[in-house]
Amino acid sequence: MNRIINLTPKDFETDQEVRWCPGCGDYAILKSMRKVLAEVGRDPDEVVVVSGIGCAARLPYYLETYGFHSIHGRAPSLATGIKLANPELDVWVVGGDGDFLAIGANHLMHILRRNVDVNLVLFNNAVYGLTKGQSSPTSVPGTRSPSTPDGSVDPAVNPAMLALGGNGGFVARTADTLQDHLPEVLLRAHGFNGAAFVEVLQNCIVYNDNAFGDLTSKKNRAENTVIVRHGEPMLFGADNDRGLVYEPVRGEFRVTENAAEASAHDETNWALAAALARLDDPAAPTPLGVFYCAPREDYLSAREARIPYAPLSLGDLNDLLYADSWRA
Amino acid sequence: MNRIINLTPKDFETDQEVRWCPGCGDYAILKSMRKVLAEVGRDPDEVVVVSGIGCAARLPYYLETYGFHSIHGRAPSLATGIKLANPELDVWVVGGDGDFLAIGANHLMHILRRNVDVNLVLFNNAVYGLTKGQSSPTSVPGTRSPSTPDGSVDPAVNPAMLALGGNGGFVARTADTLQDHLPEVLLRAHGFNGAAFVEVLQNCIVYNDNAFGDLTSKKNRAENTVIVRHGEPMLFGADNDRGLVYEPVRGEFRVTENAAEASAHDETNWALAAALARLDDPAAPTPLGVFYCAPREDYLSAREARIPYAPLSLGDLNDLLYADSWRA
Amino acid sequence: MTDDVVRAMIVNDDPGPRTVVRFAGDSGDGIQVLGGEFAKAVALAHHGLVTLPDFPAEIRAPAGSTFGVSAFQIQFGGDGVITPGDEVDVLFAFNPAALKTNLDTLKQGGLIIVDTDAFAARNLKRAGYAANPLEDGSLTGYRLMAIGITHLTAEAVAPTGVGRKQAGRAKNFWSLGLSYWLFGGDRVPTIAWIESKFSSMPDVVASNVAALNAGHAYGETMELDAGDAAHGRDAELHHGVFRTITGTDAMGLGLAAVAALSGLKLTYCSYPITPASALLHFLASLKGRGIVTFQAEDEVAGITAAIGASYAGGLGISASAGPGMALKTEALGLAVAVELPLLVIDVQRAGPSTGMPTKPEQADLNLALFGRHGEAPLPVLAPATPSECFRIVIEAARIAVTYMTPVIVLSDAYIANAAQPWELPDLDTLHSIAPTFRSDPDGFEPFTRDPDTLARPWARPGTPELAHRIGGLERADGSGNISYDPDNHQRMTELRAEKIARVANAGLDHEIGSGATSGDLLVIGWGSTYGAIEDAVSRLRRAGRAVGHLHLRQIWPLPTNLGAILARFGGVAVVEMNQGQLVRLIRSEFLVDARSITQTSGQPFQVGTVETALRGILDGLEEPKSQIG
Amino acid sequence: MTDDVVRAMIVNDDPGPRTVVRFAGDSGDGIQVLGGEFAKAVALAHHGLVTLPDFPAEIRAPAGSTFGVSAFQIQFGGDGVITPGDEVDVLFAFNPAALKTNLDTLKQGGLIIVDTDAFAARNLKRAGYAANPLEDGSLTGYRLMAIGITHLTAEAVAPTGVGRKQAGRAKNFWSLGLSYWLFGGDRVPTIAWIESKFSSMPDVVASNVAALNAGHAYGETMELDAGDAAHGRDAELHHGVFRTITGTDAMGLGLAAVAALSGLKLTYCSYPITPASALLHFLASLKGRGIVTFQAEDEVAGITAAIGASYAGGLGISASAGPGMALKTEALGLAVAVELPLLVIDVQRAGPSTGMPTKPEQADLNLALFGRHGEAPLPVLAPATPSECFRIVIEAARIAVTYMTPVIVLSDAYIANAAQPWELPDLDTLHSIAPTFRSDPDGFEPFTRDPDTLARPWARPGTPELAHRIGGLERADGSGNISYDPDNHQRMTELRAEKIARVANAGLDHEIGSGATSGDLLVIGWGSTYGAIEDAVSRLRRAGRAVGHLHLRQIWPLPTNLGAILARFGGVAVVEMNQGQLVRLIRSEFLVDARSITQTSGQPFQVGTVETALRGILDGLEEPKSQIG
Ligand SMILES: Cc1ncc(C[n+]2csc(CCOP(=O)(O)OP(=O)(O)O)c2C)c(N)n1
Ligand SMILES: Cc1ncc(C[n+]2csc(CCOP(=O)(O)OP(=O)(O)O)c2C)c(N)n1
Ligand code: SF4
Ligand code: SF4
Ligand SMILES: [Mg+2]
Ligand SMILES: [Mg+2]
Repeated sequence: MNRIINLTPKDFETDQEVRWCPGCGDYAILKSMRKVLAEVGRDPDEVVVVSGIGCAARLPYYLETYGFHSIHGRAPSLATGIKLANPELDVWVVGGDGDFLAIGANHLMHILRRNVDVNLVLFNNAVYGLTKGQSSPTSVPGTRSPSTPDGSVDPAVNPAMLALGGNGGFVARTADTLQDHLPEVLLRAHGFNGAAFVEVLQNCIVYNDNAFGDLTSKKNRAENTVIVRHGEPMLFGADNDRGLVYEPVRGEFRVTENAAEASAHDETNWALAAALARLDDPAAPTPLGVFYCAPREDYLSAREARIPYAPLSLGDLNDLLYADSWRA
Repeated sequence: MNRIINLTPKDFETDQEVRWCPGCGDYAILKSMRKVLAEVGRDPDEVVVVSGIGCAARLPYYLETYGFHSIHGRAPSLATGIKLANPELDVWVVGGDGDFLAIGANHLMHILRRNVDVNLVLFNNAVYGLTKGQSSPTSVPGTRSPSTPDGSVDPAVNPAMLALGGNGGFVARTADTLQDHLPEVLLRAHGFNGAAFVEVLQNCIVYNDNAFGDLTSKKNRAENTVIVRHGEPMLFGADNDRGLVYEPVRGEFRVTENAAEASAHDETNWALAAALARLDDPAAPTPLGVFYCAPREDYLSAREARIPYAPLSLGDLNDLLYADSWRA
Repeated sequence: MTDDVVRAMIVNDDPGPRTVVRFAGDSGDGIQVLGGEFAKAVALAHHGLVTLPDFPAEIRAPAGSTFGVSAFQIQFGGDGVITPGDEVDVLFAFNPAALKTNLDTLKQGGLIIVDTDAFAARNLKRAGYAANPLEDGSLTGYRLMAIGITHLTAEAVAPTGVGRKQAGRAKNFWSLGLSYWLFGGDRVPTIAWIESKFSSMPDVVASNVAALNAGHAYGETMELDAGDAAHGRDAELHHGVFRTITGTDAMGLGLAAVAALSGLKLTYCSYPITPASALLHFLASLKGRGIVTFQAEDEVAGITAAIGASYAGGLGISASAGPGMALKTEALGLAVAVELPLLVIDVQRAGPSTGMPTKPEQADLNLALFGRHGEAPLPVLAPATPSECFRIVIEAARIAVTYMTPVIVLSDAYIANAAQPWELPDLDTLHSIAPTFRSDPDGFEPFTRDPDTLARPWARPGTPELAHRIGGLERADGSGNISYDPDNHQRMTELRAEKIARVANAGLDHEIGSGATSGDLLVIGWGSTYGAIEDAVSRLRRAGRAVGHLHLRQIWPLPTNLGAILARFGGVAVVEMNQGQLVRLIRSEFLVDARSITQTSGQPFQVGTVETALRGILDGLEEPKSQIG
Repeated sequence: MTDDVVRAMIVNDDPGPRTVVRFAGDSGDGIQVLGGEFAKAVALAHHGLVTLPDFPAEIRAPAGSTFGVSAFQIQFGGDGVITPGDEVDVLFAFNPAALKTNLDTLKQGGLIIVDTDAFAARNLKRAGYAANPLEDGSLTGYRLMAIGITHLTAEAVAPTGVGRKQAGRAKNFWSLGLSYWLFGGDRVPTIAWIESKFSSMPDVVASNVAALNAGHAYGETMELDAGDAAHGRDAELHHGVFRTITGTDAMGLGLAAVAALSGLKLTYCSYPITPASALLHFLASLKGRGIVTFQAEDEVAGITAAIGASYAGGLGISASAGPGMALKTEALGLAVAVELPLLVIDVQRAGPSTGMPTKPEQADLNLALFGRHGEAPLPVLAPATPSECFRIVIEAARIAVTYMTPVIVLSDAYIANAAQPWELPDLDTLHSIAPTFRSDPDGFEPFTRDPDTLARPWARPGTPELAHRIGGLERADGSGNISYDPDNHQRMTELRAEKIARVANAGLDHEIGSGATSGDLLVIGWGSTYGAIEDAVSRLRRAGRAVGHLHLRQIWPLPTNLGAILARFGGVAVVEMNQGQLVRLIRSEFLVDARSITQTSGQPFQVGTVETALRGILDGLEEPKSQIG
C-alpha cells in the first residue's frame, strides 16, 4: 500500500508545538528524522515511532506517524511487541542516554542480540535532561551535576562499544547537527535488516553544553571528527590531509599526516569497529559513521521460518479441545 | 581482625543439606569456592556472598559466611549497597545466566563499569535450571526447551564479551569441574581491585547436559580447551603441541600445529581479550583463563577520595539546621 | 450478575460416595505418571474426580530424602467431587520418606500400601526413622498392605529381558495395575498410551506393560480388597463429553479459544516463573497457531512487549506469579493510561518475596486491585476451578477488547496444577469476540469514547490516515495530546474509573452461588477456595443451617446487585487464602461486618477447616434471621 | 495517638489578616528568585507564610509562550497562614502569557501589576490575545497598576554600564524593590544575598542592586499603594527561631538528623525522578557528611542497593515518585520478608503512568498500603506540611530500626516544593535513635524476636561469629533456614503482621487534630491537604458548626484509639487528592459510612472547595448530634 508517492519532511510535522529548549540538539535530530522518513518513502501510516521518557523521548509527538511515548527505558521491549504482532511495520525507537543506557540498557542489549528489525536512535547528551541535569551513564567522571555536586565518580559507558559487546549487528555514531551525515547514517540504519543502533551525540544546551566538544562547527568539525565509510581510507582534516592508521594488535589508532598511509574502514570487521568505538584520545578525532554492519537474519524472519504464525480456526480449536476427550 | 588463621574448606560448610540435583556442576563450583575462601584466608565473618534466584543462587546457604539470597537479577545492586555501607567487606556475587544476563544484565553492566570491588561469579549452564529448563540468553539458537519446543530463535549473548563491551576491568572464563583452573581464576578475581567477572561454564545435568561439549574430561580437555595465561604462549593439546596464533586485523585466531608459532597471551590487551572472548569455532579450542585484567581505581576508593564519608555530629546538625534561621 | 443467578443457587444435598487415594514416593519413582494414568482410568470409568500433584520444591533431590518426596492425590466419585479431598483413604507409600511425610494426610483407620522392599536400613535412616515403622507398631490404627513391589516388579519384567534400571522404573506401572484391581480401571487405554509414549523403545513398552498386568494379577490372585476405601467407584458422572484438565491447560485452551473467536493474533510475552511457566510451555506447544509466544528477558519486558503487541493490533498477554507481577505494576499503569486491551495472568503463589514458589496463596488480590501508582482502575477476574480457567480468560479477553482496558486474571498454584473432568463446551455456544478496529479517518481522535462502554477506538498502526500518538503523560480528552489542564485530568480520571465501573454491566453470567438464597450466613469466596467452601456449605446445609455460598468470578468491579444479596443474609463470611483481602473490600463497599476466615500455610483449605470456622461464626451470630428445614 | 491528643484539639478562631501575592512571568524572567527573595523578606519581617512555586512542565519553553509561564504564589500574615491561599490579592503579570494563564487565580477586585513594555504585539499574539487586554476593557472588575517595568529597569541600571541582556535580567529585582515598598520588606538582606551570589560578577551585583532600589523608589515616589491587599503585613508570627523551608529541604535535614541521632551511615540510593530528585540533590550537597548518596541505574537498583546497605549495617533509604515507586514493589516485598530497616520515600505526583510529573496527587496510598505481592505489611507515614517532613522521617527511621521493617513515607509534589516558616526544634528535644546491633553469638539466630517489638536481631556482616544467611524464600521461625513447612509459613505470616500492628503502640505523639473533640462531623485527612482542611474546618467552626479535624500522620497501622474518636462524631468525611483511598480503609476498619471528598486535578485543594463540600455533607447529615455555641 503506497498511497503517498512523494513525501517531504513537512508531511511528517504534527500539529503539536515542539517544546524543547531553544538551541537544543534535539531539533536537528528531529529535522533529520523527518528528512529520512520522507526519503525512505514508506507510507507514514506504516511507520511507528516508539520512545521511553526523557526530552529525547518526546520525539514521537512531533512526527506525523503512529507513535507511542511509553515509559522510561522500555521502548525497545514495546517495539519488540509491536513487531511480534505486526512484523510489517517500520519501527523506530528513540531515547536518551538515561532511557537507553541506565534503566533500559538490558532491553537495548536484548533487542540487539535478537536482531529485531527496528532502528534504534540514541540521543546521547551525557545528561538527564528532562529531570534537570543529573549525570548519566555516559557522563565523564568528574561531571558536576545536581546529583554529583562534587563531580561524578562512575566511569562512563561507551554506547557503541556496549552495543558491539552485546552482539549488535549494526552500530553507528553520528552527531546532531551534522545535517549531511546524520541522515546518511539513519538511512543506512533503516536499510539494515535487523536491530540497527545509532548513537547520536546530542548537545543539551541547558545542562551539559558542549559535552562532546566542538564536533559540528564548520570550523572545527574537520579536525575533530573522522567520518569512516566502508572501503574508504579514514581521513580527516580540513583538506582530508590527515588520517587514522589502524594498529590492530592492541586495537588502537595512530594519527598520520600522510593521507596515503591511512587505513581503510571495513565495516564488516568487528575488531576494527570495536577499535573505532573505543577510540577516545584527545589527540585523535572522534570517529563517526557506520562502525559495524554485519547482516544476519532478523528475529521475526527467523521466528517465522521456524514457527510460522497462522490464525487458529474454530475447527482447529475444536480439535484441540476434544483431543483427549471421552464420553460419560 | 583476624581471629582465624588457618582456614580449611570445611570451615565454610553450613549445617544445610546441599540440594542440587545429583551430578550438577554447581557442586564443583561450591567446592572451589570453599577452597578459595579458605586460601584467601579472610575472616569468614567479613565475607558476604550475595545471590539472586536460581539453582546457582542457592549457593550462599551452603557457605558459612554472611549470605543474602535476594531476588532475581538484583544481586549486583544489593552488593553495591553492601559495599557503600561497608567498603571493608569481602563481597562475592553469584548467579546463573538467567539471573545475570536476562533480568539482571543491566545491573551487571553497571557494577562492572563502576568497578565496585566485588567478585562476580556467573554459573553459565545456558538454561534456566530452577524453573525447569527454559532456554536462556546463553542458549544457542535452536535449543529445544519447554518454552521453545521447536527450537529457540534468539542469538545468544556472549557473557565475557558483554562484560568487555560494558567496560569491565577483569574478565575471565573457566569451567565447573576444572578443580585446578577454577580456583586459580577465582583467586585472581579476588585479587582484582574492582568488579571481577568470572564466567564459569557449568553443566546442568538435568536440563542441558553437555551444553558446552566435553571440556573437562581428562580425555578431551586438552584438545577442547586452551588455557590462556598472561605472557605465556596460548598452547593446548595433550602435549601442549598445538597453539593459537592471534590474527589481530580481524581479531581472529588460527590454530597452529607448530607450538613455537603460538602467540603469547597479554591480559592487558583489550583487543586480544575480546578476540578470545569471541572465539567460537568448532575447529578451535574454547579459551579459558583471565582474558582481561586492567587494574583501575575501584568505585568505593574513588568515591572516598572525592567525597569522603564522615559521621554527622549533633553539632554539624545544629549548624545545618540553623543555617538560614532568624528570630521572630 | 443478575438476580436470576441467585435464584439459580442450588442445593447440593448428596455428595455421593467418594474415595481419596494418595500416591507418594521418591521423585524418581514416576509418581506423577502413575497418578496421571490412574486419574485417566478413573475418568474413563466415568467418575468425577479432582487430582492434586504435590511436587517437591527441589528439581531433583537425593533419592530417599524427605524433601525429595513427590505425591499425587486424587478424590473420585460422582458429580459432587470438587476437591482433592481432606483426608486420604488409601496411601501408597513407596519408601520410608514418603510414609513419613504423608502419613498425616491419612485418615484414622485408612489403608496404607507400602513397598516393603524400600524399607531397608539406608532408606529408613534417610527418612529419619530410628526403627522400621512397618514393624515397630507405630502404624496400629491403620490397615497395612505390605507388598514387596520392587522385587515383584523385577520378577514380572524379567521375561522381557530389560536391565535392572528399567525394571526398577516399572514399579509405578505395577502399582497402577494393582490400583486398577483395587479401584477399577481399564488397562487397555494405559497400554495404548505406553505404546505410543515409548514407541521408540520396545523393551520399555514390554516391561511397563508386563508390570501393569502383573500388578493387576497380583491383586486378583491375592484377592486384595480396599474395602470401604473403594466406595468412590460406586458413583458416576452425569452424561456428557469430558476431558480431564488442569487449570494451566484449561487456561491455555481458553487463550486458544480467544484466538479462534476473535481472529486476533495473540501475543503472549512472558518471563518464566513458577507456577506460571507451564502456561508458556502449553502455548509454545501450539506452534504458532493463533498465538505467538515470546520469552522476554524479564517481566517488565514481557508486559511492555505485550502492550506493544496490543498497540499494533494483536492482543497482548503476559503471565507471571507474585514477584514477577510486582515488576509489572509500572507498565500496568501505562496500559491503563493509554487504554489498550491486555491480559495479565497472575498464578499466585505463597509470598511475600520469593516465599514458597510451588505453594498456593491468594495474597496478590490487593496487588491486583490496588497495586499501581495513581488512580489506575482495572477489572480483576478469578477462576474458581481448573476447568473454569477456560471461560474466565475468554471473558477477560472480551472485556479487554470491549472496554479497551487491561484485565488481570488471578489464578493460583493449586488451580494451575489440579485436574478435574471438564464437560467440554459446545463451540457453537461460545460467542465470538469482535474487536472493532477503527478504520474511518473521519473525525477520528484517539481518545474519543464509545458512549456505552466509554472505550476509546482501537486504531492499528498501518491503518491509513489514522496516524496518532499515545503516551503515559496525561492525555487531552479526545485528541490525546499531552495535557496539564486540571479540568482535563479530573475528567479523564473520572472517565477511566467510570469505564471500569461499567464493566459490571458486562454480565459475567456465571452461576455464582449455591445453598440458601437468604438466611443466616452468606459465605463469599473467590478463586480456588471454591471446592472447599462449596463442600463445607453443603455439609452445613445438610445439617440444617441456612447458609449460602456466593463465589465471585469478577472481583472488580463487583457485581451491581451484590449489596442486595448481602442484605438477605444475617451475616457474611469471606473465606480466602490470605490475611483478609477481599473481606476488606466487602466491608468498605457495603459496610457489613463481614467476618474473615483465612489461611496462609501455602496449602489449600480443607473442607473441614472451612466448615469448623463457619460453624463458629454461625454459633456466634446473635440473632439467626431464619432457620431452614 | 492518645486521648490527650484529642483533648489538645484546638480551636483556631481568628486567622488574622492575610495577603496573597502571585508573581507570574516567563521562565526566563527570574520569577522563582523574585518569589524566593520576597518570601525571605516577608519572613524576616516576622510574618507567617506559605509559598508555592508553579513551574512550567517544560525545561525551557520559548519566550512568551503560555506553557513557558512560571509562577510563584505566597500567602503571608500571622501564625494562621497554612496554605498558599485560594485567591490571589495581587497578581504581578510580567507578560501577556502570564496574565492570560494566571488571571483566573485573582479574586474579583484584586490588583494586577503588569509590565506594560511586555504587552507588545508579538507577545500578545504568542499568548493568544486578539487585542491588548490592558486596553480592551477586559480587566474591568480588577484594579490595574500598569508600569513600564522593562524600560524603568533599563533606565535604572544604565549608570552601572551593564549590557542590554543583563539589564533585561534585572527586571525581577526592580519588581522586588516595588514589592518591598508595597508590602514591607528590608532591602539590606537582599542586597547582601545579591552580593554573595554574584560575587564574581560585580556588574551584575551593581545592576541588580540598582534595580532593586529603583523599584522601591518608584513605589515611594509614585506613592503606590496596594490598599487592602497589603493587610497581611499587619500580622506577625509568634516569637521563636525560624527558618523558611520547603518539604524537600525539611526532609533532607530530617535525614541528616537521623544520621546524627543514630550514628548510622545513611545510604541513600535513588534514581532521578520529578519531584523526588530534589531530595537527592539536597543530600548530595551534604558532601558525604552522615549520608552517602548513590545515583543508581534504575529504581530497582536503587532500592536493592538500599536493602544491601541496611543488611551491611547502614540505613538504606530510597526515594522516588509514582512510576519509580511501582518499580520498587518487588524489592519492598524482599525487605519485608528479610525484615531489614529501610526508608522508602514517595513524593507523589499525578498519575496514572507518567501522568503530570510536576503536579501533586495523593493517589499512591493504595500502592503504599497494598502494592506488594503476598502478605507484606509495613508502616506508612505521611507529613502534613513542608516542615513536618523533618520529624516524619525521623519517626520513620526510628520505627524502621526499632521494628526491623521497611517504612514508606508519602510526601507529594506540593509539600516538596511549598515553603513555610519552621520554628526550629531544640536539638536536645530530639530523642536519639538507638539501633541495637547484635554482637553476642550466644544463642544467636537471625529470626528470633524481641518479645515486645517482635523485631529480629540486626547482625551486621563483620560481626564475629554471627555469620548467617537470609533470603526471600520463607524462613524458618528462629533459624531463618529455608522452610516449606505449612505451620511455619502460617506463623511467620502472622508474626510479620503482628509486628507491624505493634507499631501502633510506638506512639507518634503528634498533635493530630483541631476543632471539636466531638460533634457532627469529623474530617479526616492525611498529607498535604492539611492546610486546606484545617482552614475549612476553622471557617465552619467560626460559623458555629461542630466539626473536628483529625490529620493522620501514621496511616498504617492506624492509631489504636481512632475508632473511639470516630464514635464521638455524628459523621465522618475523608478529604484526599485521589478518588477515595484512605476512605476505603476507614470504612473497612470501622464500618462507618465515611464520606469521601476528593479531587484529582493535579492541584492542591482550595480551602473554599473543602469548605463547600463539608457544608454539603453537614447539611445532609440527618440528625446532627450536637450544636456548639
Ligand atoms: C520509572 C521512571 N524513572 C524515572 C523517571 C524520571 N525520568 C524521566 S526522563 C529521565 C531521564 C532523562 O534522561 P535521558 O534519558 O538521557 O533523556 P534526555 O532528557 O537527556 O533526553 C528520568 C530519570 C521516569 N519518568 N520513570
Ligand atoms: C522476578 C522473578 N522472575 C522470575 C523468577 C523465576 N525464576 C527463578 S530462577 C529463574 C532463572 C533460573 O535460571 P538461572 O539464573 O540461569 O539459574 P540456574 O537455575 O540455571 O542456576 C527464574 C526465571 C523469579 N524468582 N523472580
Ligand atoms: S534540557 Fe537539554 S536535552 Fe532537554 S530540551 Fe533542554 S536542551 Fe534539550
Ligand atoms: S536443574 Fe540443573 S542447574 Fe539446577 S540443580 Fe539440577 S542439574 Fe543443577
Ligand atoms: Mg540524556
Ligand atoms: Mg542457568
